[in-house]
Amino acid sequence: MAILVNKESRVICQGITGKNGTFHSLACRDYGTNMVGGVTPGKQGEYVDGIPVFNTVWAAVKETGANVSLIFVPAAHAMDPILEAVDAGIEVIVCITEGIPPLDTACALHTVREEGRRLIGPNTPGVISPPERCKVGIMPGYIHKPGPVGVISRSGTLTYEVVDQLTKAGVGQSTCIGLGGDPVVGMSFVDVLKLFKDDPATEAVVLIGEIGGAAEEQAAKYIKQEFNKPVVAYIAGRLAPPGKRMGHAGAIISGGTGTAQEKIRALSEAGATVIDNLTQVGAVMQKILG
Amino acid sequence: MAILVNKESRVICQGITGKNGTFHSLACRDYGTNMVGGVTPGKQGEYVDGIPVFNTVWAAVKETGANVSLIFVPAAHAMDPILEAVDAGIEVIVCITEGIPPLDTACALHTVREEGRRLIGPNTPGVISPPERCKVGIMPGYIHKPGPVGVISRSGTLTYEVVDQLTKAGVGQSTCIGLGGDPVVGMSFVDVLKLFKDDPATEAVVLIGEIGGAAEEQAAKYIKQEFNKPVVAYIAGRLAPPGKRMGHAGAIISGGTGTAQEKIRALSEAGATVIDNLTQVGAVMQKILG
Amino acid sequence: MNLHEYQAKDLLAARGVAIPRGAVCYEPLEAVITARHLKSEVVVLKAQAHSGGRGKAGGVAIVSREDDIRARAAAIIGKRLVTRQTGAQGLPVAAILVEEVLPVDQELYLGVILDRNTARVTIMASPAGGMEIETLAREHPDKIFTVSVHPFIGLKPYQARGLAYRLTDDRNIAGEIVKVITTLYEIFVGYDCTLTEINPLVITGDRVVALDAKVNIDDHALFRHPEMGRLRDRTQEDLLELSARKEGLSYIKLDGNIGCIVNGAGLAMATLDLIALHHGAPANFLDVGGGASEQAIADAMSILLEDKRVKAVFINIFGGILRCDVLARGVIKALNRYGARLPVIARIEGTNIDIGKQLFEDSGLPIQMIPSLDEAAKLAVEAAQAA
Amino acid sequence: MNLHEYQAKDLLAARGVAIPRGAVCYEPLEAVITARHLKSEVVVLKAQAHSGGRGKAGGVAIVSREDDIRARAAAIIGKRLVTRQTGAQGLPVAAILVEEVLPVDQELYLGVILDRNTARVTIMASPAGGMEIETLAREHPDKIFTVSVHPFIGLKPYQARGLAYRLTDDRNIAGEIVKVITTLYEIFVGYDCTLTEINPLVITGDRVVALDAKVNIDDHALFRHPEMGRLRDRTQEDLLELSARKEGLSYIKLDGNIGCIVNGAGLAMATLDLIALHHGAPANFLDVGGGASEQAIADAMSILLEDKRVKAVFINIFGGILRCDVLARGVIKALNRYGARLPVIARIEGTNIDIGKQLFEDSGLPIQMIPSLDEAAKLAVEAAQAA
Repeated sequence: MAILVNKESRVICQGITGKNGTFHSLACRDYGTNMVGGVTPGKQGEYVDGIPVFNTVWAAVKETGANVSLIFVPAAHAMDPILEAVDAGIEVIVCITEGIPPLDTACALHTVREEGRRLIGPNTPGVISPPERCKVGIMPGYIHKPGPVGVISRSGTLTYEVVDQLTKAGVGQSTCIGLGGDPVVGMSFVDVLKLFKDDPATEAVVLIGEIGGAAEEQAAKYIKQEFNKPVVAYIAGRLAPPGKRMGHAGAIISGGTGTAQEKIRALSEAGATVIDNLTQVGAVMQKILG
Repeated sequence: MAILVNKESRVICQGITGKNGTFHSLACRDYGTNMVGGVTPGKQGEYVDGIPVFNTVWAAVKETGANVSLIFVPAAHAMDPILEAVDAGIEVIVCITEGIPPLDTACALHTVREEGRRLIGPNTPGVISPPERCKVGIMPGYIHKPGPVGVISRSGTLTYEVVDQLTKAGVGQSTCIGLGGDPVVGMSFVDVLKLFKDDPATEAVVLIGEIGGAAEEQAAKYIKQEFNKPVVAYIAGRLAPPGKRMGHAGAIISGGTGTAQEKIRALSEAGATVIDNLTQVGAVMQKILG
Repeated sequence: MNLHEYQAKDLLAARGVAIPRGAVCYEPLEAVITARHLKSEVVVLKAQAHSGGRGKAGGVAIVSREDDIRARAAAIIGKRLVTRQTGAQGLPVAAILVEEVLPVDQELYLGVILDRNTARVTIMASPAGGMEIETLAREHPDKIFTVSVHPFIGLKPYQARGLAYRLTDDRNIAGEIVKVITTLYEIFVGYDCTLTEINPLVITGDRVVALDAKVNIDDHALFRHPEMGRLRDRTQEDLLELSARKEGLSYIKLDGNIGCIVNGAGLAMATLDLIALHHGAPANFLDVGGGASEQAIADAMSILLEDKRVKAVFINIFGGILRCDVLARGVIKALNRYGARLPVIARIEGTNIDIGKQLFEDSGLPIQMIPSLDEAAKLAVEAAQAA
Repeated sequence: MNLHEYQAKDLLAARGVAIPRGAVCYEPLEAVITARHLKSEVVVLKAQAHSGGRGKAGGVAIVSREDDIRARAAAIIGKRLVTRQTGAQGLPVAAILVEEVLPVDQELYLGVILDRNTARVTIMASPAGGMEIETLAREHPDKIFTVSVHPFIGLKPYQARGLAYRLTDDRNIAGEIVKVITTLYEIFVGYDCTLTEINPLVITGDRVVALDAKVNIDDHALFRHPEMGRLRDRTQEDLLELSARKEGLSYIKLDGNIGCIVNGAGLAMATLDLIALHHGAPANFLDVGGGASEQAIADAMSILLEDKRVKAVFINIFGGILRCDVLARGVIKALNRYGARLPVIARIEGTNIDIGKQLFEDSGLPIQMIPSLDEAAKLAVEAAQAA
């Protein structure tokens, strides 16, 4: 078992005929993902290396039974495909697009939540479950290895770094999720922790946070009150100056809140093992799992 | 017991300092209604014959524990007070105002339903429960009499006519509800029938329909499938020409649907006693109740 | 309130929807000149009147270059158009729309309404345009596709796209249809319409063109669209209905001879039904409303008394907000002015009933007060038949 | 992107919100003339720079008619303003806003933000204006009132009214505040802001006036507000940061001497932290992003090589979308252009790692490749200290 996606997932790609859409749809399929279709208006009847293209998500769902969607569309129009996916009944929506205006994300997210669906991202590498050979995202599949550790992160390459350490230390992963680097994203640390809690395939969790917002503090509160598996945490951005946006739209310290120090304190108090040196995450987790 | 309102209801009036608001707030109180306050922005601290006025529904609810609101505000701005009432936690909203643009009502109704509240109207005489001495509306209280018959209607004076007949025939009423004469209204026949079904105080129901829409047909379907108490029905508008709006914004036959004949057939087939002659409703109900 | 076809098309064209080339013409000669300028082998002359079924009623003529366009136009302009919707007296036609005739590859249907059940704006589209939506709904319900618009979110591009790709597989045509759907929706919500419709929307080559259009606006929302109010064509409405509306009354002319005054639309409809049940024929529907003043009642009464067809007046009032004394004063005022030439049967009940009765009795006018509604209706029918 | 106070006030004033009379002045003499025209006993001179805390840093001067306004203005215009937010080098001040000083009955706070938790626009109001919202939140959390706006419904009048009546009991003042709240919200959503704020909004007699205003716009949404992009004042931004942004890079200058190139914001932040852990000091944050081209990498490298403070370069790349061979080519290109005057420590991993390594080796450039991230960081710190 895995959370969010698994080998039964029927995945489509919205924007499949674009350069990124095509490249990553095929990369996902190569990894093992059950890519059942793609959507590009006006291209119904075409195929992308054997993957059928539909005009609408509605048509794709009807013909393929899709329940997961990977979205690659320009930031200026990204709200519409998210709403289309929800309307067509897609359960898990992974939005890779970066640079979506946050008010658009907020609108789309309202509908996603109202309809009880899951949005991962935007501005995320996506989600991957190595034991299920299912990857819905843009992460390099080969660095992953099946195993018992869940990984949650707000960042892309930082996640790869940690996953690589885990794999090299012989520690595999159950599911790895990038929440996305924007100020407003779909799933939060707490949302994912709740899933990991009930996931028998996950024995421990790596939580990779960063400055900005209060998502890590909320995770700490949840870990303290409800979470029952070991958590190793790392928070990026201790050197960040207040008021400067550190690349990610979300990574900004404002008005003395959202600092790395606050997040580290909250997680430590919640019982998480907080690592100062990023390069030690793999080793520490290896030790914890014994 | 009664449905929707009862002697425990704590009622406020939005627009209480206006002419109609004042007149009917006092008339409701005279009938026995527990009028706990009113709302007119900028008039907090004033009193309308002893009823305290608040700036906002929020303040009124906080100070009085109100759970029912009677709305008298101009049609051009009626969406806002409905949403305000919902936001402040009011459970039953009675909107008397007529002439609200239907798209505004549709918007407000969406929020009312989303939040699980009840909207009666707009363009309704309101609701009255004689056994509870609770009247939230503009109907003449004195024609009513406590008893076992529930009355549901899309029309105002037509309801009074029927209630008057019932009372003169010695048949009292449990609760009488005007759904409102607009094309889009809050509660439907079916919504109210569901409440009457579970209401031990109601033994039989008078349903007063009219041309336009399909609410009576839906009521017929519900009566056939689920409703277990005698229903006496009357449908107004058999002479109405297609395409002409008969006073009520809702009363228009369009495209061959919404005719009185269709509604009468549906209700008869559902087992309701459909009366041709309006003036016989009281007598027929008297007979049914034996 | 309804717009004329040419007004509806103007709204569409101003927002970029293609319509046939053409112009509205008020004189036959204008039609001739317009037809010549169009440089089209065939042109269509369409009567501008607020009714469906214009074609079957002779209101639409397809004429070729060789035809006597002036005579064909003169046969429509200035005449009354009688369709199955207008009643025997028909509607005056002051103008015709003269348009090019386009080759048609496919006829589509697009319509926007407010669905009462869901309380949502609903967009209907069909690849089988040209026939009326009611016919379509009856005969080909599987060929009508709909999307329901969230009241706060509004129409999203994917919804319009979803409909467009049910009508065509062509990407460019679909893109054009998306624009038309979006425009039709925007007009609907922008002007608080009860209906916006393009039927047919035709595919002609690589273009989509609105061959006919309907825009009906909700009277209750006209206050926020004064520019639309100015498009109202009063010649298309009954004069009595117009003057009643000016007084805040709701009046509809019917074919009978019993003038009715009632308060409340439901009770008014029920009163007509009751008269019919006693084999009488009402001359009108007239709802004086809840808050009518003495003057409004007098005006309502005057409308009946001025109507030559009316042989008896039936007053049915259940006083609630409207008090019976106010009613009585208004009735007496009108009767005193016009003279009591007709039998008046009154059944009044409710608020201040005693004062109302007393006022009638004291007036010395020949008003018959009957407490039973059924009896009163019967008597009104008899009085009208006796006259 | 931030607007200047005067630009923010212009947006408010154009929508009917009252602001003090005054004008923006670029020369001391202009300030003197403006002050005279204002016919106010006392005027205020406010440095226009993108920083809070201008008052405490000497950027705001209240001057009376008798003062030497020209000298006071000259002390601000053309100087650099150093506040606790700007860092030691401060920000250039090209202009001052010269305004009348109004009698103040009460200072209020109004602010609009996007709440990350609820993903809703949230409006904050407080009767205790004048102090910063963070101070207010810490010291008087009970004096901040908020409403959360439904993303599709938008701000409704009752919500603005609800806030206004928490600030005042006066009906007219409340009405004015409702207008200001509505305007501030409309600017926020209309221009995709990250913050709109009026602090303080003052009650003066029967009016409410915005004494200060902040409007910050989300860079990600500037594409749909080109007219706002034109208001950007590039003098308020670091030159290197600006040129990096032009290349699609995300660069922030820091105070140390180790130049960093990383892909991904999270890994870039973590790299800075790692350097600090080894007692080094990074000269910058530089995220080349996921899809950087060879040229973008060369540009990023050039930015570091041109920075005189940089004593060593640390490259930390985890190739995903960005391939290690592309990276290597870009780095080599820049080093060949600028000469290899600095030690370069590279830790590369991920996609096409072997080609990347080979390219570095073949280049003959003195690039030290260290597989262990921890070791590499340590070495970079040592190299910078040795230089």
